[in-house]
Amino acid sequence: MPVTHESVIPLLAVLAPLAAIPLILLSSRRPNLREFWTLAAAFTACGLILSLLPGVLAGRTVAYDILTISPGIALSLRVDPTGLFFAIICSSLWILTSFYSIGYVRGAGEKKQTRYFASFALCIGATLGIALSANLLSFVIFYEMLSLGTYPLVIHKETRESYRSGRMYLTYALSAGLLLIVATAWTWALAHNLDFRPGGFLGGVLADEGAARALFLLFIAGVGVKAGLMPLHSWLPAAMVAPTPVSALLHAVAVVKSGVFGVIRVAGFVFGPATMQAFGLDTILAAVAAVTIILASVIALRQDNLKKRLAFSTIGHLSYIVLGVALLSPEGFMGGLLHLANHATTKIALFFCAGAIYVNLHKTEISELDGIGKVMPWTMAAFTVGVLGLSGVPPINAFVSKFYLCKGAVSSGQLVFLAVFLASGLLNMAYFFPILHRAFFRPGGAGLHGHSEASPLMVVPIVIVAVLSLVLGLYPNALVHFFDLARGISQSVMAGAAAPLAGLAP
Amino acid sequence: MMTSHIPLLIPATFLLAALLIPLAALLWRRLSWLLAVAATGLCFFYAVKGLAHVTTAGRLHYHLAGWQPPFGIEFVLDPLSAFFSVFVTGVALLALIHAGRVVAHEVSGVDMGFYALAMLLLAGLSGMVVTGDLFNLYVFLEISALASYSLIARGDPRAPLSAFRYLTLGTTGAAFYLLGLAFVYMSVGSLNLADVSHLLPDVGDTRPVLLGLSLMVLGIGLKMALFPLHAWLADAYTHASSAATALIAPIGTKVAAYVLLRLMFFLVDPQYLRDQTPLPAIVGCLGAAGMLWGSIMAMCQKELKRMLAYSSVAQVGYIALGIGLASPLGFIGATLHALNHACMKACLFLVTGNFRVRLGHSTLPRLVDDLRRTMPWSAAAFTTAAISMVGLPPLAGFFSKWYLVLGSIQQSNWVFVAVLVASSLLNAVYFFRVLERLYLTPLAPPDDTDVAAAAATREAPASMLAPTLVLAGALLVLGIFNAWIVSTFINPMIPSRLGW
Amino acid sequence: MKLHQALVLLAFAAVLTMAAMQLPARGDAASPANRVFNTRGEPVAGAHYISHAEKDAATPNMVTVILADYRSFDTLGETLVVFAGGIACLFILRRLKP
Amino acid sequence: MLEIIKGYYAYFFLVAVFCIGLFGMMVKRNLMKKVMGMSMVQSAVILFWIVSAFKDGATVTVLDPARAVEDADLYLNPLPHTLMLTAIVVAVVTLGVSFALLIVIYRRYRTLEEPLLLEKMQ
Repeated sequence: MPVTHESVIPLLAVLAPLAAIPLILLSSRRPNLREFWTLAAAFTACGLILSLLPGVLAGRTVAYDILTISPGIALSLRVDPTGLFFAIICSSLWILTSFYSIGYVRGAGEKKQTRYFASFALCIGATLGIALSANLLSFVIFYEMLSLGTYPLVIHKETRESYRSGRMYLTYALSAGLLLIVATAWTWALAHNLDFRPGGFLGGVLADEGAARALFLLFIAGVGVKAGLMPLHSWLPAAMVAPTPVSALLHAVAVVKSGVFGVIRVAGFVFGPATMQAFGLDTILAAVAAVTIILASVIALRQDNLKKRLAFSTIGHLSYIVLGVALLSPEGFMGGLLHLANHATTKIALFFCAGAIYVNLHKTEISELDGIGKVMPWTMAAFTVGVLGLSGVPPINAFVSKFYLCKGAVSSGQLVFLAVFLASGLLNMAYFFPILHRAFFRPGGAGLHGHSEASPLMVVPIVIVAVLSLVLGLYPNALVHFFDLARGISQSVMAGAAAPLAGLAP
Repeated sequence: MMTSHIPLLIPATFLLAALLIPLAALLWRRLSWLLAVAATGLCFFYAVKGLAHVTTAGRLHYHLAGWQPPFGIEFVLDPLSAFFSVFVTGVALLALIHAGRVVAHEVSGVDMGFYALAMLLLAGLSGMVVTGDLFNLYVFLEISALASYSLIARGDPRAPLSAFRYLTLGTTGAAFYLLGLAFVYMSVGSLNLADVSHLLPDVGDTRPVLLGLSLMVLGIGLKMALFPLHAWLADAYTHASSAATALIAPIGTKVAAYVLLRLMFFLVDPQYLRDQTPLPAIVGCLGAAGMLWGSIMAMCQKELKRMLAYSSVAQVGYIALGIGLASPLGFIGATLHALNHACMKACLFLVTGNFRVRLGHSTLPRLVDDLRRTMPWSAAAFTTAAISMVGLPPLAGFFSKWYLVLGSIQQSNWVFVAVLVASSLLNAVYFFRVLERLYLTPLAPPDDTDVAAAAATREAPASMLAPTLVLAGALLVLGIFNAWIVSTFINPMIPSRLGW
Repeated sequence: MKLHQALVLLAFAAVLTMAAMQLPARGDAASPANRVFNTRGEPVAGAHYISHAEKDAATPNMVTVILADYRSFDTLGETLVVFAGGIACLFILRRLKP
Repeated sequence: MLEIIKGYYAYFFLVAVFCIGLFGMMVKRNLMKKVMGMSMVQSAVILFWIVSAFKDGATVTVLDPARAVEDADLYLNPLPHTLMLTAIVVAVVTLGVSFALLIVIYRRYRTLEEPLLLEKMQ
C-alpha cells in the first residue's frame, strides 16, 4: 500500500483560484490590481501543485478530506500521479493564459472584463478540483462547478449567436452532469464505495452485462459531452464564439480535458481494464473514439473559420486520448496520457495564434490569412510548431504521444486502430498545411500594411508554449517528468495494483 | 423547568402574540410588526432549544392539563417535529422581518390584520407540527387555513376570487381529512397518533383504516398542492401581496408535507404500506407527475411570482416522490428537500418582494440587466437560490436530489430517476431564463420606461436585504453541512420499522 | 364534462360505501371506539370519559367535561378559529381610503 | 340484508350527502351555490362522526342518577359529540370568511356568476 499523508496543500491549490474570485470582483474598478489577483492566484496554484511533484514521484500519496458531504462519502482531494499530471498541465498553462488574456481583452477592448476574469478563476479552481478529486462525488461536484463557470465565458460577447451557443452549452453540460450524477448514485448503490482506485473498484460487484453496459454508457455520456465524443460534440464548435483565451485554455485544455480525464478515471479507476474487457466495454468506447477521430478530421477540412477548424481538430485529438485508453494496453494508456499533455501545449499555441491574429488584424477566416507570415513572424512560427506537432512530425512533443498510441494499437493487436491513427495524421496535415501555405507563400493583401506583431503580452506566451512543445518533444521527461508519471500510471492501472512509482524519482 | 414546556410554548407564544397585536396596534401601528417579529424570534429560540434538547436528551412529551394521552391531548417534540419547527419558525422569522416594508407598501392600512393573521397562521402551522393528537391537528389545520385564506385575499384585484377558490378547495381538503379520521377513529377507537399506530396491528380488517388513511392523504395532498390537486396554488400565490406569498409559500406546503410524512411513516407501518397497498406508489407517481407538470407550466409563465408558484408545485412533487419511495433514503430526501425548498423558495419570493417594492412589478420581460448594477445583492441572492433550485453542487438543492436519486436507484425505479433528471433540466431552463434577463444585455431593445426605472432604482433597504442574504447564505451552509444535518437530525427521526 | 364529473363522484361514492360497510355497525356498543377496553386491554377514551367525568370534574354533563377539561385545548383552538374569523373579516372587508 | 340496512343506512345516507355536496361544488357556476355545496360536505362529515357515537339503548351524555356511570354502555360516546362541537364552530367560521370574500368580490364585480366574473377580469 502506498503511504498516504494528510496535507492541506491540495486544498490550498484548489482554493487559490477560488479565493481570487471575490478579490477580482472587489477590485473591478482598478484593472491593474484585478489582474494582479489573477496572476497571483495562478502562480500560487501552480507553485503549490509543483511542490507536490517530488512526493508523488517518490511514491507518496497526499490526501485531504475536506468534509463529509453525504453519509459515507467525503469531499476529499487526493494527489495521485494521474491527478497531479492533469493539475500540472492546467495550472502551468493558466499562468501563460493569464498573461495572454490580459493582452487579449485589453487589445480587443472586451466589456465586462471583471466577470471574465472571475469566471476564468472559477473554471480553473473547478478544473484543479476535478484533477485532484479522490472520489466520484467530489469529481461530480467540481464538474458541475466547471459547467456553470464556463457559461459566462461562452456568452461573453452577448450577441445573438453567443446566447444561442451559451444555451446549447448549458443544455449539453447540465444534461451530462445529471447523467453523471445518476451514474454516480448507481455506482454507490452497487459498490458502496466511490473512491478512485487504480484498476477499478467495480470489478467484483458488476455481474449483469446489461447493467454494466448501461452504467458505462451513462458514465461515458456524462463525461463524453465535455470530451467532445461524437455525437455529443456539437457544443464545442459553437462555444468558439467565446473570446480566444477561453477557447485556448478552456476549450482546448481545461474543460475538454476534464471530460477526457473523466474517461480516464471511469475506465481506469472505476471500472478497470479487466471489467472493461469482460463486458466488452472497451470495444464500445474504442469504436466511438475511432469514428470521432475520422469524422472530426474530415469535418475540419471543410471549415473556413480558423477557430472552428481548430475546434474540430480538438475533437479529433481528444478522441486520440480516449482511444488510447480504450485500447487497454500499457503503451496505449501511456500514449493517451502523454497526448493529454502534448495536445495541450500544441493546441493552446494554435489558439493563442488565432487570438493574436484576431486582435491584431481582425481576421477570423482562413481564406483571409494570405501572407500574414511576414507580418507576424513569431506568431506564425509558433503556429508552425503546433501544426507540425499535431500532424505527428518529430521532434515536436505530440509525435511522442502519437508514437506510443500507435505502439499501443499494435501491441493490443487491433490494427484497425493503427490505421485510424495513421489516416488521421494524414488528414491533420491535409487541413493544417494549407493554412501554413497561405501564411507563408501567398502574397499578402493591402490590408496588412502598417501592421506588425501583436502586443508582447500575447507574443511572449505564444513563443513560450511553442518552445515548450519543442522541449517536451526532444526530452519527454524534461521539467516535470511527464514521461515517468505517465508510465507509472499506466502500469499501476494495468496491474490494478497500488502505484509502483517508488524509485522513479530522479 | 422551561425546556419541558417547549412543545406548548411554541404555539402558545404565537397565540398570545395574535391576541396582543390588535391591542398593540391601537397604541402604535408599527408595534404590531415589532411584536410579530419578537414573538417569532422567541419561538425560533424555543424551537432551537427544543431541537438541541431532543437531539441530546431525547424527545419531549407535554400532556396538556396533565391528562394522560389517550384521554387528553399530547404535544410531542420528537426529532421530526423539532426539526420542522426550527425551520418553519426560522424561515417565518426572516419572512416577517422582510415583510415590514412590503406590508407598508402593498397592504398599507390593514397591517394589524396582516400581522395578527400571520401569527395565527404560524400558531396553526407550529401547532400542526407539535401536536400528537389527530383531531387537534385538524383544529390547528383549520386555524392556519383560515389565516392563509384571508392573508391571500388582499393583493391585486383578482386576489379575493383566488382566495375564495383556495377556501373552497382547502375546506374540502379539511373535510376529507376529517372524514378519513372518522374511519380511523371508528376502526381503532383512539385519536392519539402514537396510540393509533400502536393499536393498528391488532385491527383485523384494515380496509376502512386504509381508506381512511387515503382520505386523509387526499385532504393533506390538497393542502400541499400535490399534483393534480394543485389548481388553487398558482392563482393564490400570484394575486396575493408579496408579503403574504413570501410567508405562506415556503412553509405552508412544507407543514402539509410534514403531516403527510407523519401519516405515511408514523401512523402506519411504512413497510406494510409499501408492500401491501398502492398508496405510497400513488403518492410517488403523483409527485413525479407534479414535478414534470409544474416545471413545464413554470416555463410558460411571464410573471415571476406565478413562475415560482408553479415551481412550488414541482418542488412539492420532489417531497412526495421521496415519501412515495417509503424507504430510509426517500425519507431523508423528502425531509431534506422540505428544509432546502423552504429556504430556496423563501429566498426567491423575498427577492421578488424586493423587485416589487423597488420597481413596482415583477414581470419577467420587463426586468432588464441594469438591475445587476442597481440591485446587485438582490440579484446575487436570486442567482444563488436559482442555482440551488436547479440542483448544482455545492448548494443545498443538489443534495436533497442526490438522496432522492439514490433512493430511486436503490429500488431500481428508473422512471423516477428519469423524472428527476428531466425535472432538473426543466428547472434549469426556466431559472436561467430569469438569470439571462438579470445579467445579460437583452437582444431586443427593452422598453425605455423599464430601463429608466431599473436605472433609477436603488438596492432594497437593509431590513429587506438582510433576510434575503441570510437565506442565500443558508443555502450554501445547508449544502456544505448536509451530511451533518442528515446524520445528526434526520437519521434519528427515521422510524425504526423502516430498518435503517 | 358534467357527466364525467358525476361518474367520478359515483365511483367515489361506491368506494366510500363499500368501505363504510366494513365499519362497525351503527349502535354497536362493542365497536373499537365505544367499548371499554381495547385489544391491548387498555381503557378506551370514550368509555373512560363516561365513567370518570363526574369524578374528575364534578360536572354531570360529560361533553362539557371533555370540552372544558380533558380536551380543553381543542376548545381553545375553536375560540381561536372564531377570533381568526373576526380578524379575517376585518382584514378582508376593510376599505382603504384612496 | 335488513340487518345491513339497519346498521348502515345512516352511513349510506351521509355518503350520498357528501357526494352531492361535492357535485354541487364542482358543477355549479354560482359562487354562492358552491358555498352551499361546501356546507353540505362539512355537515355530512360532522354527522358521520355523530353517528359513530350512537349505542343501542344508551342515553344522552348527561349524568342520569338512575344509570350507573360505571357501565359505559348506558351512555352515548361523548367524545365525537365534543369533537364535532369544535368542527361545527370551524365550519361556521369558514362559512363566515367565505361570505366576507363573496362580499368583496360582489362589491368589485357586481356578480357572483363565475363565467361572468372571469369575463370581467380579463
